[in-house]
Amino acid sequence: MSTLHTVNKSPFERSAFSSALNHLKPGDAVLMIEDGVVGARKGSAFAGLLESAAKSCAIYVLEPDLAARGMGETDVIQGANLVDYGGFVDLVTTHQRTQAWL
Amino acid sequence: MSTLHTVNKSPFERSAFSSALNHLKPGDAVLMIEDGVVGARKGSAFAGLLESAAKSCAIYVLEPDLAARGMGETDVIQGANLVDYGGFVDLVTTHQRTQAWL
Amino acid sequence: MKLGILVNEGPYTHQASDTAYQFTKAALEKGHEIFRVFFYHDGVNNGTRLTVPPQDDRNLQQAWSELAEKHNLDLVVCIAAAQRRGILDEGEAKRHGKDASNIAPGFRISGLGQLVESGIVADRLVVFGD
Amino acid sequence: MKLGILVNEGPYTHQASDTAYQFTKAALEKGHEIFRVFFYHDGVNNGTRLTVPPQDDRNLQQAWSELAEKHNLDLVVCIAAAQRRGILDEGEAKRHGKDASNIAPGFRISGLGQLVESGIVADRLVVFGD
Amino acid sequence: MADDAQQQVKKSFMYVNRKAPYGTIYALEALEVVLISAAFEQDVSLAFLDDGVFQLVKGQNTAGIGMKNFSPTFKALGDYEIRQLYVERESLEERGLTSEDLMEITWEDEEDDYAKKPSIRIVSRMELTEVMAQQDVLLNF
Amino acid sequence: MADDAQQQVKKSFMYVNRKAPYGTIYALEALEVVLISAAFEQDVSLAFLDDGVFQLVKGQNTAGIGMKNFSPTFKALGDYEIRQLYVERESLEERGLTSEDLMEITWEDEEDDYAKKPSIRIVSRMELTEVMAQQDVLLNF
Repeated sequence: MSTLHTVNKSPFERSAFSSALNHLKPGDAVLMIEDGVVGARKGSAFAGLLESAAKSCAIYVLEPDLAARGMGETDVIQGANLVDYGGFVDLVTTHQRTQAWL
Repeated sequence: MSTLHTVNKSPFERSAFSSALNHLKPGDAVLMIEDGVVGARKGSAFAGLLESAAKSCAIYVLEPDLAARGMGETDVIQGANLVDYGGFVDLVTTHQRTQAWL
Repeated sequence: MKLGILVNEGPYTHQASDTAYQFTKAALEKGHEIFRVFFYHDGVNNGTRLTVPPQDDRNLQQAWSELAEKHNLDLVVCIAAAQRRGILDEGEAKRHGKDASNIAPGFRISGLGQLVESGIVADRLVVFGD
Repeated sequence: MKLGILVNEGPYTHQASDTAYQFTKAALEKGHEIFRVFFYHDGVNNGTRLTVPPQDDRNLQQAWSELAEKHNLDLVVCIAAAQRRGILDEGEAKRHGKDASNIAPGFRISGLGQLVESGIVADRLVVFGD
Repeated sequence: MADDAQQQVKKSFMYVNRKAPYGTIYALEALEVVLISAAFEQDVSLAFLDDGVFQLVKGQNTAGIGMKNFSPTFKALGDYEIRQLYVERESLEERGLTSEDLMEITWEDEEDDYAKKPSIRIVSRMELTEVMAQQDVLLNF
Repeated sequence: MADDAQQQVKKSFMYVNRKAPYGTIYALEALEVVLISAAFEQDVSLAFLDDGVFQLVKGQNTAGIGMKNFSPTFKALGDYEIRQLYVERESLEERGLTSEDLMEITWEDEEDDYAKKPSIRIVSRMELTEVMAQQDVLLNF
């Protein structure tokens, strides 16, 4: 009965990402897409918050969006899983509902 | 030679407002318009930052936008001055340049 | 599975329409059914046939129209949102005394009820926006 | 004083066009000269004559067109931004083989140089956007 | 098709409002969806968090900005049988707001001699998280 | 008119980039203005702060999202005599970035035997504030 939360905004620019993290339940999943992928970067001022969320929730990053912004697997926090658009579809179908934090 | 900084985003939603405050010089002016006016509300988590900026810079709020959001003079931090669209025009012409923190 | 898609932003300015398109294509490739793609807010601007993107750029309207034709997709533009933003089909143009229409092939204009219906009928509703 | 205005968002979705309009009107009332109003990004969508806003709502395109006529304003829509978003005048429509145009009265389509020129010629450039 | 859908399922829809009114159209166009959804006999609720709480502030006066004041529509939601407006307490507090600053929004309880009952429930972030996790469909605006 | 304008005044223009690339079009369309402005013989500089610093990250590959990679255009700015790209250090640090993560952008100094010189200057927030306060025209994207 868990929820997939999609986040498409940079946590450095908007509050949407933090708000999503504040409304997670253990077992939920977070998928970063579009500008949201910059929040996955390790060593940033936001990384700590995301790493704590990763303890009880699964964290995913849309790889095509990450690559567009010049980043790859080695640039993101530990525990974040890269997926492609097909993986995005699978996350939608395997979770009960999707909440888009626009 | 001072600058008028316009801010049209809520400081609770976007980083633009904080970024504007981080790039002020003493004697500059800040004008809150559109959703930016919610940042003028007293007693908020942001009010302290704005009150410190008010020590060296003039703070203005576009009154028609404030009224639209159900607020008035008594709802905003001390030291904030209300202006109408004509006052907005005067602020533009009496400052050397305008920077819109979009 | 049966999926509903909601696109809330126009083409080019925000990535929402691109991501929704890539998602929809991937879902079809995986054998899922797309119940409907609903365009709301500025999303209605995806449905104008008058765009002329640069030659080295993607043509989002055309991409949606082609995907719709290939997979028999139902692309619905919200009528209220479309009127505010100047997206009209021929009937709407006539009804409002306008001298031109601009809706693109494969898109149809209908009411917000079609979005609510997507939420009811589809197994999942996926939202793309700003 | 001579003022340049830049509008970066379309009508209704963001307040930018409303605020720019109110600002422009107030500046004219104070006797300032408006060198040009330039529409960029989604701002080009202010220049379509096909909008049909609800009867109890303001009509932003019409407000701009009327203000332009009354004060002889130069309303310029960026050509590159307009092509991406489907805003065309008759000449552009013909040139690109499109069967309709949608530019509103009082708006003209031109290049980005007109924005840079605003910055050079006007005493102040005031920007409205998202 | 719409009739079929109505007969088949009753789902819970939550409309999640996170943006201030007037600066963008999302609040108004969200409300338009909410009103339409009432016709489909689903279980409809609204959440107001982050800057969305400003949508419910009383005394909105849009005369000066030339836009329509749509806040009275919230008061009519009860007539559409939409009676569950969740407002997040933490979002209010961060913005220097209290429940006193919000419009009074009520619904008439037919089964209790048409007594007016409040539609707004101030809930904690944790409570709101629980309510959201029980929905079939979540639409964020 | 454009010719008149050029002859009359030489102004300093700063294009202030605060948004990440691709998620919105602002970065790309800002660059289009910058390129046009080069023809007007004004004093042009660019600032990158907040998420704008992501525009300069090297190795951008947009094949997977179906959009055009416009980052190589930044490398061509030197040919348009645009040689002043200010990048805010604090913005880099907050995002876990260093100057090593950015593209190499250079211009050729004719007066120094066409030596390639760096166009990017990493500056502190305070330095950037000073540079912005000296501009005639500031355009934020």
